[in-house]
Amino acid sequence: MAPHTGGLTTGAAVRISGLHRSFTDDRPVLSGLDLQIGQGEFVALLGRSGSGKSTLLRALAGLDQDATGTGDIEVPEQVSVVFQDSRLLPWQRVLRNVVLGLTGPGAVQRGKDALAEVGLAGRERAWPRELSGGEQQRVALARSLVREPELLLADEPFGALDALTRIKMHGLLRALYERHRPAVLLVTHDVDEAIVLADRVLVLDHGVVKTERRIDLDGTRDPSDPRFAAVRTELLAALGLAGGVEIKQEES
Amino acid sequence: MAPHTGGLTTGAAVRISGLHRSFTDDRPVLSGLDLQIGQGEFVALLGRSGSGKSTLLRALAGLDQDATGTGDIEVPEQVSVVFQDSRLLPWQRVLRNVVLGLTGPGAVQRGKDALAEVGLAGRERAWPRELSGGEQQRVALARSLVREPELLLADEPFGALDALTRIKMHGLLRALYERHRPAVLLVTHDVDEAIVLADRVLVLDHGVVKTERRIDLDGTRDPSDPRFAAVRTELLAALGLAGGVEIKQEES
Amino acid sequence: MTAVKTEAKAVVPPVDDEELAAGRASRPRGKRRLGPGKPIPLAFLIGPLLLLGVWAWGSAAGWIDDRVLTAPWTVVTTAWERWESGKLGPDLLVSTQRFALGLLFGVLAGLVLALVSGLSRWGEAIVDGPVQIKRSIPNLALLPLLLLWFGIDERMKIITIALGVLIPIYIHTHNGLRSIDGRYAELAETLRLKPAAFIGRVVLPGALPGFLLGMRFAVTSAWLSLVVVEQVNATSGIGYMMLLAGTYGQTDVIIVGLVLYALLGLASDAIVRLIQRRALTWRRTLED
Amino acid sequence: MTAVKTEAKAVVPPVDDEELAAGRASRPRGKRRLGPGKPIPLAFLIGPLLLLGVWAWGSAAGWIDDRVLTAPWTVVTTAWERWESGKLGPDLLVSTQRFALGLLFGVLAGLVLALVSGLSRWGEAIVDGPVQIKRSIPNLALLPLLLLWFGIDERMKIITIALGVLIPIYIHTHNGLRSIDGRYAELAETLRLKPAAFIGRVVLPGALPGFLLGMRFAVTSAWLSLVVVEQVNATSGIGYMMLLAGTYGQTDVIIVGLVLYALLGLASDAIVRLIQRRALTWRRTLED
Amino acid sequence: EEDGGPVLAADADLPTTVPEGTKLVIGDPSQQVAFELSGLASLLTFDVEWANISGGPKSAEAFRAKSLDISSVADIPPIHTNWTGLPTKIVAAAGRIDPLQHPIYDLGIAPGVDVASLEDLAGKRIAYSPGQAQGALILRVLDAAGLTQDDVELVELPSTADTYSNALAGGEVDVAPIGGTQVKSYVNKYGSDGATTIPHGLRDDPWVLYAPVEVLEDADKAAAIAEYVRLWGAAKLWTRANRDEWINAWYVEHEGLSVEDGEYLHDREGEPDFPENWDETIARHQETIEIVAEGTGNEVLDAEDLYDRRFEPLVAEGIAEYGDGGAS
Ligand SMILES: Nc1ncnc2c1ncn2[C@@H]1O[C@H](COP(=O)(O)OP(=O)(O)OP(=O)(O)O)[C@@H](O)[C@H]1O
Ligand SMILES: Nc1ncnc2c1ncn2[C@@H]1O[C@H](COP(=O)(O)OP(=O)(O)OP(=O)(O)O)[C@@H](O)[C@H]1O
Ligand SMILES: [Mg+2]
Ligand SMILES: [Mg+2]
Repeated sequence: MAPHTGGLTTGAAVRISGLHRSFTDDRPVLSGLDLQIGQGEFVALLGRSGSGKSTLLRALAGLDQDATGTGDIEVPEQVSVVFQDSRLLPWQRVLRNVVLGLTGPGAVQRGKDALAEVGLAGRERAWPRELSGGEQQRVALARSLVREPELLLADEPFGALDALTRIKMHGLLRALYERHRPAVLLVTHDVDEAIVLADRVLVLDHGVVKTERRIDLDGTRDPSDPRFAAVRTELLAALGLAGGVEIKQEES
Repeated sequence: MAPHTGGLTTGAAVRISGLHRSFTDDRPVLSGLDLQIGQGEFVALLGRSGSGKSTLLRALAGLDQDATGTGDIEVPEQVSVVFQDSRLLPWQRVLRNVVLGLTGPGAVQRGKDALAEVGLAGRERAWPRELSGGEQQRVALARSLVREPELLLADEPFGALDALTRIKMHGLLRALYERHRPAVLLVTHDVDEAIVLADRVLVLDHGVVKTERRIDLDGTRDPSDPRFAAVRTELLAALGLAGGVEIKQEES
Repeated sequence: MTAVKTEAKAVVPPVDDEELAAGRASRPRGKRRLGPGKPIPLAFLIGPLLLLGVWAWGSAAGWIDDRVLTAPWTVVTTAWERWESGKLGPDLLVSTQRFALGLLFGVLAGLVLALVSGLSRWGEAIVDGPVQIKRSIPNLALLPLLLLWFGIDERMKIITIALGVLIPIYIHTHNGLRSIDGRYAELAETLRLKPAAFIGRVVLPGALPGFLLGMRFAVTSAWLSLVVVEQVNATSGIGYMMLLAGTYGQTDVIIVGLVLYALLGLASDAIVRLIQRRALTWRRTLED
Repeated sequence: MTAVKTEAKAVVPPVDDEELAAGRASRPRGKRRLGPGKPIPLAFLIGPLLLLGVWAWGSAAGWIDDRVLTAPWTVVTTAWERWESGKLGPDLLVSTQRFALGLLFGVLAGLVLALVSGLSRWGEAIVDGPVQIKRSIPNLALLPLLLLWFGIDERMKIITIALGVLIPIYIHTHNGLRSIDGRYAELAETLRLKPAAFIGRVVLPGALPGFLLGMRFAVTSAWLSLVVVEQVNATSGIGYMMLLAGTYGQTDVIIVGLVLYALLGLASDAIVRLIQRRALTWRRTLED
Repeated sequence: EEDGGPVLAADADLPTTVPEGTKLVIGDPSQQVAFELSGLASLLTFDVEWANISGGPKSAEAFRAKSLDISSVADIPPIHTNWTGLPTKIVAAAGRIDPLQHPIYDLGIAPGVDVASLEDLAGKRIAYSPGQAQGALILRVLDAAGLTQDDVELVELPSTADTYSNALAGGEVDVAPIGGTQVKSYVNKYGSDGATTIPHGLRDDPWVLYAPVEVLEDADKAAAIAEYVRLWGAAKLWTRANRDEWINAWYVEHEGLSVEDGEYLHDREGEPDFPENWDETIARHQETIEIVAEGTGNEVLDAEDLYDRRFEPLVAEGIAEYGDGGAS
């Protein structure tokens, strides 16, 4: 059950073994999950809604005081989290939210640059509530871009973005990744996104990593590439969609 | 610029003409938007993040007191809104959130049924904060399912759902639609979703409806159908993605 | 590196120490670094006990003058004597009755006014000013007017207490109500909630945290009002007891009264905080 | 159906009326059905003016006994006489100084205690109980002890006012702090905020609404404390003026004092509310 | 207020019968107990409602609120009520036999302060509560010592609870008037530190019943007051004659003191004196008025106007009829 990364990276950045987590007595959310993420490895996590992806991320970030459970977790010191809700402090303006906790003379400039990168130049002094859903999400992204974590945990960071913006943000995330080479655990619902971005894709199901798929497409990852399509079909099947995306409109 | 629906439906459920809206002096969000939605028509709205989709929906729902602007809006009396944030009352348990404002003996049962339909049977007594992101979104969906609006405004109601759950929810929305035939305005970032569900797809850009596409695929709408792909390519182009979904991974 | 086992059942053994140097850390489950952290059991007793300790120690060591601040044991004896002789019990009972009635009416009136003023700008225009004025003027100075309007008997006492209670309830509920996130009002509007449902499902639960904070002030204010109202034509009650002890200079009885006030205040406050904790389970805050 | 033009510039003419019967409606922009609605300009004056009206009318018509509630014009005359004779001005000035100093120290102490007690369970265990006890005990009964500890001069007066101010500031800030959404603490933790940054960026701004509500109580409490402290070794101040008038039964001077209190209270409260509105622009609530 | 009776002119004779249904609210707590114990209460033919209100400020407030008809106070409050637009008149006056031996107040002297006689007050810090009886006493003491307010330092301080004892013991003031049990407890507590008391040597015994003129203008109430005043002295005498019963009922039961303190206070009070002729009383009152008027900057009243002499003979009549034996 427990997948182990091979020798791709020099050491493991994240090690989880035998992780159990539950909120209520009857139904565990994570039940004996084992996982290793190599240093500098980019892992995408898929899974049904409610399957425990956020729970796993929160456990890695040490934020699961609501839950009970056992298991060993090792993570690097510097962890950065992009929450599923964008979680901007409502009482701080956008720029302040981005540079929150950063010190040093360059902090503000770095924050401005990051905002510009996510397409929000000029909105530095807006309040979070004045932003559209996607803009808020991008601020949250900018907040993680200005940091240099050893582990980046991102919980559906692109969920509220349109296709073009999303692709731009993919680029930004890859750039950040290339720059510092953190280990990344990215939760997403978009299978294509997972395949395009990650080195390895995991599917969480019934509290454990049910499926694991190393993405060994070379260079350009083109969704129209048949190998890409094959991986997609495989992952969709793991998610419970036998024949890929299909819907009978008049069925109901 | 201003598209008018043809004689497909007997009358217009929504009429918007010359809608201007802006939050700050310099940059209008909507600038002279015209739109008609026929009774019983299902319209999908695409647009870049921050293009004003939510602003338009809020104007239709009468919730734009923050904005200034001019223009005429006509909407039916019974409007139901699925907000971009799922907007559950944190102090009401899930079931109470679903049946909020419903009266009559059957209300609670209808609420339970709706929760079961969105896959949350047994979670009636959970607090909203105890739900995962996707679960919260489904509760918000359930809340609109138990109502019988003449106009349904849905702002990215499926954004936080995985592929399989999303397809199930599509089915539920279609079922609701078939049952009462409300006019629907659905904001989404997923072009395929728009094509699968809607009678007509609009693309909002620079404050007006820039592109409008009637979906005349018959019966089953299969993404692998070449005509489907053609529509998709057309819409993606309108969204600024020239060659469909494409990303050079090593580009950055 | 020491892998912290979050509980005994951990499956994988701890890893070697070198990795610790590599800057890695393992996180125990849910240990908060910021924020107040886990509640200490019976913490609410520590402060008062500490105070009691200082008092007792100071009295015993002699640097608290017994003639000004009677020693705790003397206070206990005095209280016990008064209780035995049947003086304290009735005083307490009478005061508690006044407290309860005043609290009841004050809370009801405060709530109604807060709703009227919170939900309508005209209501606010009319109600808010007078309430602010009431709370700006000293109760003691108001007494003559209250005497005039409500006489010198029980009714006047209960009204005066209720007026004192009304203030924090009104202000806090009004403030809580007006602080409700506008998005929930939008929701209520799109769901076409009837005003009654809006009040019952959105306004009252949303203002509940504010109201409960108001209750914390209301209960102490109700006890404190006794000091003023029981100066007038009272023949029992702890306020009267203190007044009497004051005129005769019975320091020990005054301190008994103060301790009684402290206990009653602490107890009422604790009850409200308990209700607070129960009623606000839907929140996850720094408190939890 | 009448299409409501949301402003004059509307482009499309109204549509015919038949569609109205079909159950459709056009919505004017941003008109709220639920909630308090748009603010009325100068609304805060309406209530006090109404009160003044009733008072004036009652006095003129004779059903308010002039010996109990002096007529407004008499109050104005009395106030003017006292002002002219140079009595009121210095009283006000002295009181305002005491108010300002007491407020300053009280707010600072309350804030520090609230932070200590809000951010550490041990701090809370030690600080919270004594503060609750302080607020349960009548100020007047505490006077002998304060006298003893701080003497009878200016210092004691300012400390007493500060002690009164400390209470609402402490309770509200503590409550506001503990009510901060736990998600923001989580965020702060993952961002590895230093304690100072956590306090400065998360805790203080998050507790600001609570603190400001506390300030509303603090300012009135500071004015009211004057009634008690200016009984001791004071020869000026509005509390002293009221005390003297009270023992002599000078109704008109008492009413001048009450009106003064009302005005000072209203004004201070209005200032805090203005700050509230300014400082909390980041919120969108039912208020807006 | 309920309907009043017929108007009674200030110089008209007092009615002799009290009509059915007349009600009087009396603020005289210790006399209430005396009336009830002695059985004199049963002789009252009107509806009596006892209010636990006494002392100047509280009774004046209640008069203004029309919640009280008659109250028992020292000689200062009637002066203040008349100064502040609440006309009242005294309907009964009492004093003490041998008043200098049985003062209400003594002057408490702080430990270490050297004051043996009134002359030594010069330059001292003296607690002064304007408007209260203690305040007036200080003004009279200064007058008697030939000092003015400028010769001493008056520290304004309310005489609530044991504030004065504490202020003395804490060295905040040098001299303060203290009364009743406070004298005893002050010396007991701080005598070892050097705390002393000295007599002020003035008469502070005047004790009166007073009522608003408005009430006295109501013929029915005036009749009821006359009836009460008639029994007032007899009730007081009863308390002297029934020492133990009185101490127990009043000091111990009602006021919550120890028997010892009750005895101390009872004995300190001395025997009451009910002058049959008020001339001397009024003359002394006039002196007091003049001193207080000077100290507070008020106009001088004519003491004669403060008294309603129609009631002058009533107390003596009652005592003649009932002695100190109560109603039995
Ligand atoms: N605080 C909580 N109390 C009780 N149950 C909880 C709590 N938090 C999460 N859960 C439950 O645990 C399960 C896993 O939640 P989690 O948030 O990890 O799901 P997820 O995989 O992130 O789903 P989504 O894709 O919808 O965000 C869900 O069924 C959720 O209802
Ligand atoms: N209250 C506000 N104050 C100021 N600007 C606002 C406010 N609300 C929205 N805006 C701005 O108006 C523009 C349109 O916002 P809107 O929410 O309509 O975008 P959207 O199309 O829904 O985007 P998304 O897909 O990201 O949700 C954005 O640039 C946003 O920043
Ligand atoms: Mg999640
Ligand atoms: Mg939007």
